[in-house]
Amino acid sequence: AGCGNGTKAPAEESGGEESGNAPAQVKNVKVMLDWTANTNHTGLYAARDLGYYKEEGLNVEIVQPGAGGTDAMVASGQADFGISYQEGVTLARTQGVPLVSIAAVIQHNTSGFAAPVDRNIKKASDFEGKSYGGWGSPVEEAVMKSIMDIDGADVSKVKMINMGDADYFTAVKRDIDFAWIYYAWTGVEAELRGEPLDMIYVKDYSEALDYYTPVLVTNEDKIANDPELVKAFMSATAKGYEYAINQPEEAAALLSKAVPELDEELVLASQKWLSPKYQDDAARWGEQKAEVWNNYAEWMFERKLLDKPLESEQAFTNDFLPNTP
Amino acid sequence: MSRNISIPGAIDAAAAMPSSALEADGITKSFRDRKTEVKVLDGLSLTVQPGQFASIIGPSGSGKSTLFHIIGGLLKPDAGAIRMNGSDVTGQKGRIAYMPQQPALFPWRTALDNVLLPRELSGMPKEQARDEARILMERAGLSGFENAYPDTLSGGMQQRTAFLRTLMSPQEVMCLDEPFSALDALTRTDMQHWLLDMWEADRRSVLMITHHIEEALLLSDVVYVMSNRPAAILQKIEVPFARPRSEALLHQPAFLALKQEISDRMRNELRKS
Amino acid sequence: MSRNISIPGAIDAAAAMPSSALEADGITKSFRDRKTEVKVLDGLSLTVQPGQFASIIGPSGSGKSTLFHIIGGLLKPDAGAIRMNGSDVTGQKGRIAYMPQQPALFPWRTALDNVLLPRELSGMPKEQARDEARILMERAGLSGFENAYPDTLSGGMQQRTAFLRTLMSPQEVMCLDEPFSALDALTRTDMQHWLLDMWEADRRSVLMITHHIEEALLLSDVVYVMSNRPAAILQKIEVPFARPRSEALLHQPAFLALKQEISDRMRNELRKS
Amino acid sequence: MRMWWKDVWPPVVAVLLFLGAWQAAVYMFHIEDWILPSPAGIAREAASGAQGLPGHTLATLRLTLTGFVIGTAVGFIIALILHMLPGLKTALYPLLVVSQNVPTIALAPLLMIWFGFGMLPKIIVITLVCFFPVAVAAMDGLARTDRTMMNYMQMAGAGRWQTFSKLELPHALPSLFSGLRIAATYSVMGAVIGEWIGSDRGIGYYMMLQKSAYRTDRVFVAIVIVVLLSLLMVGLITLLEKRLIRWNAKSREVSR
Amino acid sequence: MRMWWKDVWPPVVAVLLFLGAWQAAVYMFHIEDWILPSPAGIAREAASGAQGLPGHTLATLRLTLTGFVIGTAVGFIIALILHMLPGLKTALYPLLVVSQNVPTIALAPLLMIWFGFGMLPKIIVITLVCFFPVAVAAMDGLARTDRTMMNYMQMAGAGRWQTFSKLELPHALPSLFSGLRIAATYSVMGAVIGEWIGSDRGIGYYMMLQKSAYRTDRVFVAIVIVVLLSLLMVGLITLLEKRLIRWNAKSREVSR
Ligand SMILES: Nc1ncnc2c1ncn2[C@@H]1O[C@H](COP(=O)(O)OP(=O)(O)OP(=O)(O)O)[C@@H](O)[C@H]1O
Ligand SMILES: Nc1ncnc2c1ncn2[C@@H]1O[C@H](COP(=O)(O)OP(=O)(O)OP(=O)(O)O)[C@@H](O)[C@H]1O
Ligand SMILES: [Mg+2]
Ligand SMILES: [Mg+2]
Repeated sequence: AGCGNGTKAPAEESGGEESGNAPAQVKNVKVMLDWTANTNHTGLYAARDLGYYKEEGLNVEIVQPGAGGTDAMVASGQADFGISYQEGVTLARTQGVPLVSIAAVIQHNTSGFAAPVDRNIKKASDFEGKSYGGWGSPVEEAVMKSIMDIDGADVSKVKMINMGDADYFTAVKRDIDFAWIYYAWTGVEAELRGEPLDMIYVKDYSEALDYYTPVLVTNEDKIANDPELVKAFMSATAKGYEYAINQPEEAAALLSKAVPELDEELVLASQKWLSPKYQDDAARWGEQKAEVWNNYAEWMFERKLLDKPLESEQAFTNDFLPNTP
Repeated sequence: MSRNISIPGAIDAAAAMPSSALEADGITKSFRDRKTEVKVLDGLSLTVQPGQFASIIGPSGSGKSTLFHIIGGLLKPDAGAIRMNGSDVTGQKGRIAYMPQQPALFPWRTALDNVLLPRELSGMPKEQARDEARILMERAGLSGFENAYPDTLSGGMQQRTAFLRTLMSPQEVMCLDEPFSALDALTRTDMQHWLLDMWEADRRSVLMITHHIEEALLLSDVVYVMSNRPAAILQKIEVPFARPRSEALLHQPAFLALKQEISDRMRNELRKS
Repeated sequence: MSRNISIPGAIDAAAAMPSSALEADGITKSFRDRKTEVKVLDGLSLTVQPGQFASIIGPSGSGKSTLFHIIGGLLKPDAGAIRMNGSDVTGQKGRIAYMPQQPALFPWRTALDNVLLPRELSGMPKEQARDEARILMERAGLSGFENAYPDTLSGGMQQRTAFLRTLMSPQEVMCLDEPFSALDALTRTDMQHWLLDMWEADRRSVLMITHHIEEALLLSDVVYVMSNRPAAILQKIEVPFARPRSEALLHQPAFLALKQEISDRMRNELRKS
Repeated sequence: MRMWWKDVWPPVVAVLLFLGAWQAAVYMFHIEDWILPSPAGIAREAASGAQGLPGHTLATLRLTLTGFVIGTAVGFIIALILHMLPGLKTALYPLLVVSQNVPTIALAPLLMIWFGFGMLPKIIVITLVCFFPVAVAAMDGLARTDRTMMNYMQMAGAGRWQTFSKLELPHALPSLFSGLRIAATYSVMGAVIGEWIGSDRGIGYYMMLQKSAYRTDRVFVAIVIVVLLSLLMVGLITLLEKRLIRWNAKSREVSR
Repeated sequence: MRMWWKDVWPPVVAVLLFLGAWQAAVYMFHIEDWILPSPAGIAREAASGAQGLPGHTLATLRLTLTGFVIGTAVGFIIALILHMLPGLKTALYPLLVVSQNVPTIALAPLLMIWFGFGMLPKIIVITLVCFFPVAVAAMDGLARTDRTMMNYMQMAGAGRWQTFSKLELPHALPSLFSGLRIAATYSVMGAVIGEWIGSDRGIGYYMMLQKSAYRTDRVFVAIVIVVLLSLLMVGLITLLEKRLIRWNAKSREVSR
């Protein structure tokens, strides 16, 4: 990882190595991803490798997640920031986990149900009689029910199969007809492979399902005790994402360089697809709307996916985004 | 006892000529172990005629047990052959009823089940054998210990159990490696007499290793005296005493003289080395 | 040999009265195993005076080895006590130099290292002991087999190795369980003489189990004849022959008479059961 | 009865102490529920929200038992074959090691493609987990047969199968049980991992769901059930061992 | 030299046959690359796209060795202590079983919260994986000491430690090595799992990345490396065993 070793600090953050001679205080910051590195994270790598963080006096380390441990890590303060998603933050908060979303990485939900074209699934009502490969969460079924209800179809006619660790491409080779994917990664990979798929975005069916995924999170403590740090981090991160928005090809190259194990072709194609989607119709990158949080939380609560309603004003904040309009 | 069970190959060759039940012919054997090589047997030959009782006497470590391992097919001789009834059986296993020097009882079997083992191996019905084994155990003074596990038996009781196991083996030739060494004098005498009785009844051929010169002379038709390592047969003694032989024989001058002769022969042999 | 190593607690009590080196007093012992109970020792008492050579003779399975296990502290008697030099040592281990009936050599140690084991246990320097052990092994006819692993040794060689291991033990009282049973007559005689020589030189107290009445009479000051199970001492025989005793003694009438007497005594005992 | 109690109380006390320490730690260091729930919290949750837990438990138990039986049988048969054919043993040993080093994330898709989403792929996963310790322990045990007994057996003319069944196998039983005990310990986790690669029932499925719902307390309820099942398996094996190896376990009245 | 070759060719031939069958299957059933790449494809990928693989391999190897050494040491010490204190053994055995039944998904967050992002949590994971087979096998081996030798040793007045070091331990060595061989087999997968719970180096990390980039061929390159490392570990243990247990492995010239 890019060790911005330059500056002196009384190392109040964890394990700070001090050297160099620059005047400002350097703070060590850990950001934990939600999954292996991908184009959702380009802005973070750009901000790190273009020196935006250093300009803010931050020494940022980007950490791969443990087996689904990012939220716990951030909530407990082991990592300062992390990547999560709205569903997670919502569930976590109602369980008393002190996570706060501080930016929407992508403005609209790019996920949806995908199927190879030969399965002939063009709309939600086509799900009937088909096999769905998921991870067995009640949320999946609720979402599916919602959109099928709209098309006047019966969700109980969908065969639900838990496919665990298997990925879309493997799953549709056998038994499974459609699965839930993020287009920016899996869909683009399908294009590259020449395996065309039909995509049914969930956001197209219901306002409530146009939730933020992924989001940047931190914990309540950090916000209360070190708002300056959060501010600095967010301003550099926003610059990183703006770079990714404006220069997709360079940004893709940056990511490929930072994580050379990734497939360059996929990174580039995915980046090109995703770059315009980061900010999309919002006034600035990262903006989150209360109604999005409320809508989705209510949707979940109605379907008994939440134990209690979400106090959404505490679940997210736009306060740390730069250049408030 | 199952003395009328025929061993494959045991009869066909017998017709040709009055061949010996067991013949070791020019057996030579060395053990190699990293650098060192120990020559144990050096062209040793002996024969046991059908129905004969033969004994081997020899210094400790001379190669008697090794000879039995070769006869039993466990080890291959470097040179020489083992013949039974005229046919070459070198390296063939399962041709002899064998009693090892160490009891080698199976600790997970009761004494009775240990005695029954050879019957199981030859695939015979176990139930009937069980009664037979009980009778044998009673005769050997082991009644009450049928269900004892070997490690709760005394040394001598283990040895007797191993002896009974050998008696239950169906083969025509018995090879006994110091069968009574752990027994007190009286139990020993008793077992000797019993062995003799059985032998006289069914005339299996017997080859017995013993350190007891009296025992050898009392039981055998012929005694082979083995030399020190590398061992060959030093002397073959035809025992001249008429059968049945009684305890009284032990004190007869001819017996004592023969005993002394063997003793002297061995003493000279041991001195040599 | 390290006969001048003092055992803690061995001296203090000795001052009080001329007490015996080893005393078994009214030892009773039963083995329980699921339903059955075997009473093995029934109030057995014997003593070994300091520097005395005592032997035990008794039927196979009577409880001799069990008695040794009790003396050695491995088993607790149901009743009775073991005393050494007047102090109660019942259940205490490590007070005797013990030779088990089965050699119980450690298969991962060479013969030499097996012999050295007692020295290691008493924490003595190994290097010097090594030379001593080599000399012993040569004397026992085992030279050339120092680096052999036990399972490449013959039965008699293993027994001699176990005997040497006992000689290397520093304790004042030696308990030998059939030390020479696997040896041929001559090697056995040789070992007996050697044992006698050593005993005469350092006068350790010895208690030896044997099935060989001659051996017992030739070596011992006193012979205990054990009864059948449940065992007690049937007879205590003070052996009247002067030392040093020679081979010639074996043919003297007094010797033969005593041998016959013991033999008859045991025969009667065995008949009884 | 007395004896039975004597065997049971030490582990019970140890487990209680362990739970006590855990509870105290949670209390003293103010560890929040969503990081590590307290035993009391877990117990409370287990008592209240049954939520089909018995059903899940049963499914996992059935899977575990099936997989364990098949896995140990495979392990034993492999050990048997490789023991009988020593040439094959040196040849195939590396492949056994290979079988333990294909991670589930690579294996799961393959299993799915080949065997679909039924019981089969899950049973294969448990089998892969269980067979190995059994095979290694059994092979090593079989190879260590006592030499003098083996000599007797061979000179008595015992056939290869007789030697195996009457000498080598009983002699290797204690070692085999070492392997079985290890396999029993792993079997339930094997079933859980099997359920992770695709299932709609079972403790593994339940655990995953609760994990993604941030219900740490329920995740720990699931773990407790896994642990209990696993203890049950190990207990069964230990019982079986005591039954089969009586000659070894007999009280020898040796005072230490 | 000859001997060495004799030991080496059977596994080599077996592995080659295995690879051949695999290649043939891929070819004949037209299995697509991203489901199961052919050995040739994997080799090609390994040869071309080095991409820091040596670095990852080295990181994993270092982690494996450290973890294995610590894990087996812990296992051995646990076996030693529980063997010396049989009361403790019955008490703590269930807790050992518990330690094997806490799934990584529940354990990982806890480990990271308590021990941060360094080597420590990963080493703890390998330790958890490795210590158990060693502890079980060692305990069982220690408990099976030959009775007659034990009797001699006790009557000779050997102390507890002497009995252990001079009798029980050498007697248990073969059994201990069974456990070590199982632990060695698992150690590399343990390291990989350790790397999954959070790392930026190592084969586990590399495998995860390639998996999510749908590069099945590279995932298999990683698996091949894991397998090779694991074979290396097992080979080392086998070598050590041959060294230490010479008295057992001696050629006995027994003709079968
Ligand atoms: N497997 C082996 N490897 C090496 N040497 C061996 C092996 N078996 C036996 N020997 C050697 O062969 C010689 C003869 O051994 P053997 O057991 O045949 O003697 P024996 O005549 O039976 O002696 P004893 O009367 O003491 O039993 C001994 O020197 C022994 O060390
Ligand atoms: N651990 C045990 N459990 C049950 N019974 C035992 C045990 N040890 C010995 N016995 C029994 O105690 C009796 C005496 O055994 P012991 O070994 O003391 O005899 P011994 O006099 O040494 O005989 P031998 O001369 O044959 O060696 C035997 O009947 C034996 O079965
Ligand atoms: Mg012999
Ligand atoms: Mg005895």
